[in-house]
Formats: sequence, structure tokens, C-alpha cells
Amino acid sequence: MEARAIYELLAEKIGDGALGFTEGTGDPVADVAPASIVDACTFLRDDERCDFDMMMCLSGIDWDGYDENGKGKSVSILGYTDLGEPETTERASDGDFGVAYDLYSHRLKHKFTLRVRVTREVASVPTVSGVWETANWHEREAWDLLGIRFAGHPDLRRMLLDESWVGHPLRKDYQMPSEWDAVRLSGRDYAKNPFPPIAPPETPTPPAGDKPAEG
Amino acid sequence: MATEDVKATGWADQDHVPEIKSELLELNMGPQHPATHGVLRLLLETDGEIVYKVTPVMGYLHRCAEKIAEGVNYKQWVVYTDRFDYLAPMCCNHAYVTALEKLMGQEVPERGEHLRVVAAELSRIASHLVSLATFGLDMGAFTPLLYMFREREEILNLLERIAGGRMLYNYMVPGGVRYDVPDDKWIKDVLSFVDMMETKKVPEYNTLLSYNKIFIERTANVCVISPEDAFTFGCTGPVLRGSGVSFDCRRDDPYGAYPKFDFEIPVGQGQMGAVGDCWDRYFVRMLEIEQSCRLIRQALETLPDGPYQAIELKKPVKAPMGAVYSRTESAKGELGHYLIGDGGQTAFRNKVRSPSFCNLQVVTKVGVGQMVSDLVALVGSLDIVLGEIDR
Amino acid sequence: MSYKESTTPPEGYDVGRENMLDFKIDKQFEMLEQSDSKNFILTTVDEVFNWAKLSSIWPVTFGLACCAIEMIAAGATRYDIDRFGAGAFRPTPRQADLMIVSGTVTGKMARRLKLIYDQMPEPKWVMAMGSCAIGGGPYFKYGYHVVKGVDFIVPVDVYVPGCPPRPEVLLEGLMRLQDKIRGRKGKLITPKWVLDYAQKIPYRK
Amino acid sequence: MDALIALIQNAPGAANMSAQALHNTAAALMATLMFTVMALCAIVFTWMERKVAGFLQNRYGPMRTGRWHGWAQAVADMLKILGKEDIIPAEADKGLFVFAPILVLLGSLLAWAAIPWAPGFVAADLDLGLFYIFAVSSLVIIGILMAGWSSNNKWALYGAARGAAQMVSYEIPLALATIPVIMYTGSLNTQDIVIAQQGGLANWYIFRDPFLFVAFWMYFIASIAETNRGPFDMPETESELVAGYHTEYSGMRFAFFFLSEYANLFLVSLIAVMVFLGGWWAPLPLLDVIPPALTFIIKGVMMVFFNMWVRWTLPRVRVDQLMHLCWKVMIPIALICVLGSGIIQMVRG
Repeated sequence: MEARAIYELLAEKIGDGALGFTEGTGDPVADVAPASIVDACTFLRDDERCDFDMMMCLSGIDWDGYDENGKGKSVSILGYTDLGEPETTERASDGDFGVAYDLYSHRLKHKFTLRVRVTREVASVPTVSGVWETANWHEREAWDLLGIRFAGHPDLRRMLLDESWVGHPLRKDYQMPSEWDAVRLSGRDYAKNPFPPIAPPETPTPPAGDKPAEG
Repeated sequence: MATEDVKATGWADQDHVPEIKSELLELNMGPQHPATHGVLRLLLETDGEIVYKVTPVMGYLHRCAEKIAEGVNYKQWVVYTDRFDYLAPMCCNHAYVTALEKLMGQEVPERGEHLRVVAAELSRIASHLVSLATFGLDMGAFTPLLYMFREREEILNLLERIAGGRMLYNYMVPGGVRYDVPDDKWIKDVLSFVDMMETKKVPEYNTLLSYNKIFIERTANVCVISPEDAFTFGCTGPVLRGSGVSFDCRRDDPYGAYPKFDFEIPVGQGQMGAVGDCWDRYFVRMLEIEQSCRLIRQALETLPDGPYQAIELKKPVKAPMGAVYSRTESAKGELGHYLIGDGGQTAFRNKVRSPSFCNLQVVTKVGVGQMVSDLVALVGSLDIVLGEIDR
Repeated sequence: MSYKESTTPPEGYDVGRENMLDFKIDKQFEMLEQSDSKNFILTTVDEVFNWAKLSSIWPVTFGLACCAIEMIAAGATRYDIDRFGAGAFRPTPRQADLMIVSGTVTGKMARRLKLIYDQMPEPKWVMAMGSCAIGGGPYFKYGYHVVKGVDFIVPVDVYVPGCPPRPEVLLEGLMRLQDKIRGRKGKLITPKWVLDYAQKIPYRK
Repeated sequence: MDALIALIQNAPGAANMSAQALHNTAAALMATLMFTVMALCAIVFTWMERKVAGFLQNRYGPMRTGRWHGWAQAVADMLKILGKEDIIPAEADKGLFVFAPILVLLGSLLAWAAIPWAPGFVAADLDLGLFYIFAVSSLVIIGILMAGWSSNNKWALYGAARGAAQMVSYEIPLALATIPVIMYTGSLNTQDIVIAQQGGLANWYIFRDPFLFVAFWMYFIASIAETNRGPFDMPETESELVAGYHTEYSGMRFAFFFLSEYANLFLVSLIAVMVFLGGWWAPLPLLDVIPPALTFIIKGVMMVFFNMWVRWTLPRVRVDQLMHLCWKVMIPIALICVLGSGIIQMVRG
């Protein structure tokens, strides 16, 4: 079935919860209100015409600093400097969080994408782990890396990082840690190195147009 | 055994069963453990040999790849895709460039597509060989490991000749592949390797391991994953096909040059026990090696002339604003990329849906009630790669 | 003759970049050769034990990432690390002599790695395999969870560069470790042209 | 022993020794010899194991140590282990932890006393020789259980529990398989058993009757399980229990386990040779020129090679399948062998 037809079925079911349908570059996307995401997912899974028995992917997104004009001027993330120190910024963070759900039906062989948006202050979406088991870990990962809470999740612990980790690294304003749990995470400090680095010779300027090589 | 259990047996004097306190033994398997295929950690709660609860703990190899994707440009990030599934790096390259080209709307020349198929399928064979070998190792058979690594070395040699690297290649670029075929001898060598694989090596492995009585006893009817479980846990790849579901992204959601070729999707038949047991998952991989050989032969025999890159190598790549989810069939299953572009040279967000991550989750359900040895068999048959789970 | 390795060169010792890396062992060995009160029996016993140590370096089965596959490949048919007596991979650190840190060390893994190192009995050696273990490798810039070099956590004897290093390089690293145990400078001295070339590599500021 | 005493008597300066002194000297000599042979066999077989594994796996195995095909590899291993740090975990039960490896080594060492190497050349010529061997070699079980318990490590505990269950169970088919031979010989004396097999291949017990042929294979399978080697290496199962009962052992104490594994391996092979394969008798009259002790050892080494071949080929069985195999398959078959062989003996008179 076409994505638009599925969206119409969905809109019929959840009413005001369906916020719109966009087609353009990339996949067609149905925007759904956070409150009705569980209803929408349950409907899409159970309805005979949709029959989405598998959730392919759940992706959390931090829309902070996204260039809405498509000019590629989005905010650049922070890293370590070449001397291994964390970079810092004064920029204030804003922008919503988003969650994208990519669904697939093995029987009918069609795909569908749902997307929700929540504000940075709320940062909480109802869980769909009761609908598809696989959402359980995907949501834990999104909580871990982006700090999006999933209300009603049975076991919302960090997935990849340790419980004592500070911050959510995939946020655009995340500042790299220099140390965690007494383990040094910043790079080598050349000032204390017994083998001092060779003085840098004159580097030719990189050709314009391409980003210089990183790392 | 708790007091109730003793009573339930009916053997003891019912009135005078002493108060017995029992608790489950917590067992910590990993991160340094020979059977966890890397740095996975499994927290087990066991009663003797029986496992009552499995809690996977990962992140010991969390290398921040998704963060890096937002920092480096599109072409530079191909390097990091190699390091997801380091057993089948070509498949990972293929998945990423497919997603990127879908976002860019970029066409790829025929020759490039064919070379991609050849490289990815060779890589798939290598990955399956390692998977079968380590599964055998988990079952205590050490020798097949070395036999399969012997053939893997041949594949690495072939790929080194075309891509320049021994294990991690950075071979595919947006719009094609990095290098053309080095010479005609390479094509001949690949074809002769494929012939050798089909006629000699796969039967050899079957004799050595697949139809070994002890091996069948260990794996048949062990840790059966039903199709329903597989769907709801999002299992894909040989794990799903081992459960008897005929699904393969190469056929059902075609990409690249795959629609042109003729190949079959092997599924678990339940030859040795129930459908979806460890032996089925193992044997599906063995059959897939043969299908990959078929694909390679077809792709090389119909290799068209012409360019192999659509974009000049030194030219920067820009992707328009928009979001795509693109998926390909990696050696472990469905490898998807959720890619958001903002019109620039760097991805705004790149979420990787890795097959091992989803496949591993099934352990929390299927692993319960099994013996410790069977759990090792289950983890081995899922064929996880920690680089892909933790990213 | 056991000796303590000093971290600073002696006074007046001309430290060029070439011999910087090897001066400690060389100097000690020179002193050993020149000393008049050389105890032949002890030296011989010591040499025998050193020979035993270097001929049977048992690595611990400890794979971290991509490099672990190359480590297995080094133990497999074509490269066969067992030829050097280092093929007996022990699953428990208690019985191992060598820890090959094969791959990226993350923040979460660092503690475990230290624990495994502590569990190994003396004498023990560590080999940092691959650029991630040496200095963070490709994960230097944005790797918030990656330790930029395993030598922040455990002392490293031999660095094996590459991403991942080929099995031949791992074997080379093993032989350099054997040289170190033997207490001698390795036969392979870094050629002059490599050093010259290294000087020319632009250092990014 | 008698042969040794005679040898010492003939030595210069020993003519006027008392009988007791002679006996004591001979016993001390014999014990030293046994220990040396045992240590030697452990060293030779570790090297052989690695070479055989290499041969089966398309590679070389040790090549550098000692120049010629790495012959000194095991020597270097042992020397290195001697120099390793000896760790006793803080939480371990120290007494048991220290005593366990000694007990394991003792168990395999004691059993060597009753092995008949050549006519008259046996350390302890016991009337209950075979019985004695099986009795003392069960000491190993206690040692393994102690090692696993005292380590205070869960993997070690698992390994020890598995090992104890396995070895206790497999003692039964092991002993049952030798009963038909004892019935044939009418004696438990190890020398008598070998002497009864004189006269070429056809007189070896393995070829005496079909039931004995089956009993030999029962013995062989049980002996693999008894020595904890693949496919029955439950107590150490590398891929499941890290290193099993010796997970926490390092240095010399680990070497004791290592030593006893190979000593045991050679021991059960020698018993197989002694009981079923004609002991020191050559298979063909032509080969009688070879000294009997050498024939005995060559046969033993061939059995060891066969054992290694099995180990490096087969996958491992699961622990419940192992028990199933023992109690429901092998013990009934071994009992049938006893019965069938007894009937044949009655019929033959």
C-alpha cells in the first residue's frame, strides 16, 4: 500500500493525533502527536491492511541547531582539540527532540515512517516497547545517547554508557569529557611527554572546497 | 532446591521437610570470556546448569561512531562503517553508500554496482566463514576454525588486490567504487576461488562439522526461535531465515544490482530438529555461502564495461535536506541507516540500525530456561559482532 | 642480572631522537658487558630463564575489536604464531604472560582491562595492538568514550601500529618483545630513511 | 622390581648389602625413575600435542624453540612456569588451595607404581594391581573438587562440580570394561594379565572374543572422559567455563595440573595397552627383537596419538549428554560385555 493511503487510514483512526504527511526528498513521513503514538503503532501493527509486524528502526534526533533552509549551515558539534583538550562553546541550546519510527510489514512488503516531536523541556515520549519488543532496546539507546525519556518503559536504564555517565553524548551541545570514573578520556598531553613532538613545519594550506582531513 | 520443590518430589517425609533456603547464583559472563565473541557481558542467574535470567550488558566497545558521523563529512565516514562489522566490512560500506545515494538521488554506473556486489558477497562469505568457525569453537571443535580461516585468508587476498587493504577497505565511495578491477587475472582468480569453495570446501566443512553426530546433538532442538519471536524482536538475516521465514533485503527490498541476478534464499528446514534451532541457523549460513558464490559468478560473468565512479574522487559530496531510512542485507542481517541531511557535507544525524543489536535482544527471552552450554550455543548461533552492537 | 629501568637518561648522554627509544636497554647491556665483577653462573642461569620466558609467551584470550580478528588470524593457519611458542592462548589471565590489547579501549572497558592486567602473574608484558590502543586512532577527535591510548591505564612494552596491523606486524611485534626480554636491542633498527620521512610528515597544529 | 634388585646386586660394591637395604635402594631408585618418566612424558606430550594439533590443522606448531621443530618448547614452558609469580587469591581457602594440586599429582603418580614395563620390571608387583590403579587414580577427583571449591571462583566451582560428577560416573564403565579380561586371566596382577597375552596378535585380549573388542572401545571412551580431554573436557570447557577448576591457579601449581593431565593421559593409554593390547609383547614374531619396554612405550604413545586425534577433531558434548552416555549407554553395554564374555568363556571351557 502507498504511504499516503496508510496515513489516511491512520488519520481516520487517531484523529487529531495525526499532524501531517510530508513527501519530498527522502522517505515520506507521517507526523504524529506524542500522546497518540502508542495508539497509532498498535493500530498499524494490528490492522489487516497495514500489518506492520516489524519495527525496523527507532531513531532519536536532536533538532538543536538544524539548518531549516537546507544550506548546510547546521551547528557543528564539539570534539577534542588536536592537543586532546575538550572544546567548549558559549552557544545556548534550543530545538526539539524527535523520534522516528520505521516500520515494515513482512506479509504486505510495505514500509512506513512515523515521526514525533517533543520540546526540549519535556523530552518525554510514550514507549512503544509494548507493541514491538525490539523497541525496548532502541528506546534505551535513545535515552542513553540523547536523553529522551520514554514514559512507561519497563527498564529505562542506560544501554551503552555506564549509569554514572554524565550527560547525553549525541546532543548537539554535548561537551566532551576529560575524565570519567578516574579514567582519562582526553588525549595525550604533549607537554608531559618525554618525547617532545617535532616542531611543525610549514603546512601548505588545504585546497578550498573540501573539509580538511580529521583526526 | 527450595522446600516446596523437595515436597513436590514426593520423596521426602512431607511433615518433616527442613526449611531450605536457596537462591540463584549470579554468574558474570564476560566481558573477557572466550565465548562472548568480543566484549559482551552477560549477567546470568543460574540454578546449577539452568539459566533463569539473562541480562546482556554492552557498551564495552562503544566507539561513538554516530557522534563522529555528525562531525566528519560523508566520505570520511565510510572509514568508520568498516569498523562496525569488521568481519564483513564491504557489506557495511555498501549499506552506508546505498543510504547516502538514496538521499542524494545519485545514480551509480553499472560496473560500479557489479563490483560492489562482488566485493560485498566475498565479504559475506568471509563473515559467514568466521561465524561458522567461531560457532564450532563454542561447541568445542577447534580444528574447523583453522580450516575456515584458511579460506578466509584467500578472500582477504582477493579483496586486498582490488581494494588495497587487508581487512578494512574503505572501498566504496558515494557514486561507485574506489578502484577498478586490477586485471583480468583477478576475475579468473575470483571465479576459481568460488568454484573451489562450492565444489570442495563447503562439502569438507559439512563432513567435518555440520553432520558430525556430537555437533548435531549439541545444536539440534536447542534454543528454538519461533517466527513470531523473530518478528517482534526485530531479528533479521540468518537468524530470521533460520526460523523458516524467507526474507532477504536483497530480494524483498532490492538495491544495487541484486534484482538482475538469480539466487535463492535458503531457509531453515528443521532437518535435524525443530525449525529455528541452532543447527538451522548454522546451516542457513552454510547454504548462503553457496548462494553468494552464485551471485559472484553471475556478477563477474556479466561485468559490463564503462565507468565505475559517477562522482570524481576528490570532489566533495553534498546531500540535500531530508531524511531517509535505507536498509541492505549485511552478513548479519538487515543493516539500516537513518540518515538526515541538511544540504551540507556532513550528516546531521546518522542512526545505524545494526542487525546484531536487534538479534541479540532475543537472548533475553530464548536464553531463559536453557543450560549454560546451550546459552553459549545460542550466542554463537546469533553471530553477533560487538563493533556493530555498541557502535 | 635484573635492572631497574630509569626514566631519565644519564647526565651528558647525547640523546638523539634515533637512539632515544632504545638507549635504556643498550646502556644497561653495555654496563653489564663491561663490568669486571661479572658473575658467569648467575648470568648464564639468567640467560636460560630469559630464553624460557621469551620462548613461551602465552597470550591471554582477550579480544576487544577489529584487531582481535587479526590476532586470531595470526594464530591461524597461514601465520601460525605457535611457531614462536606463543600459540597457547590462555582463557584465564592467571596463566598468561602477555596481554595483547587488540582494539579500542573504551572508558567502560578500562577498569576491566586494568583488572585483567592485575590478575596476571609476574613477569607479564603488554602489547598495544592497533592505532586505537596506541593513541585513540580514528576515534581521537570525537571519541567521548574512547581512551586515547592504553598506556594511560597499563604500562605497554611493545606498540604494534596499524589499523588493524597485519598479522605479520603482530609477529614482528612479538619478536621485538622477545628481544626486549632477552635484554638486547632488536636486530632491526629503524632505517634512517624512515626517520627522515617521519620528520617530513606535517604536524597539524 | 626383582629385575632391578638383581641389577643392583650385580653392581660393584653391592655384593654385601642386606636384603632389606637392597629392597630399599631398589624402591628409591624405582620411585625416582617413575617420577622422572612422568615428568618427561608430560614434557614430551605437551610438545607432541602441539605438533599433532598443528599437523591436523594445516600448520606447523612450535618451530623456533630449540631450532629443530621446536623440540625444546615444553622445556621452555616448564622453566617459564617455574619462574612465574605464585598467586593465592585473597578470598581463597588457602590450605585446600595449596594442597589440591599436590593431591592431583599424587593420584596420578601413585598409579604408575603398578605398571608393568617389561617382564619383572614393575615398581610394585601387587596381587591387586589393577584394582590398586583404579583406586588411587580416583584421588584426582578429590583434588579437582578441592581446587574448584577453594578457589572461591564461580567458574572454578562449576568446573569442579562437573568434573567430579563426570569422573565418578566414568570410573564405572572404565572398571567394568576390564572385568572380562580379569575373568580370562583369573588374576588382578598386572604382570599376569600381560603374560596371559603372549603369542602374537591373536592372543591379545582385544581379539579374543567380540565382546572384548567392544569392551576395549568402552574402555577407550571412558578413559578419555576420565582424563578430562576433548570431547569430554567438561571440567575445563574453554568456551563455557573460562578454564574450569584451575581458573585461579597460576605458576607452579597450575603446572601440577598440567603435568598430571598428561601423566594421566599416558597412564590410561598404558593401561589400555596392558589390558587389551598385549602389553610388552610385539604383534609379530618378527618384531621380538625390540626390547619389551620399548614395545610397551611405543604402543602407549600410539594410543596417546589416537587420543589427541580424537580431541582435535570432535566437538564437545554437553554435560547432561555426557551423563546420559555414561549411565544409559556405556554401563549397560559394558555389563553386556561382561555377561557375553563370561558365557563365551564357559562355552570354550
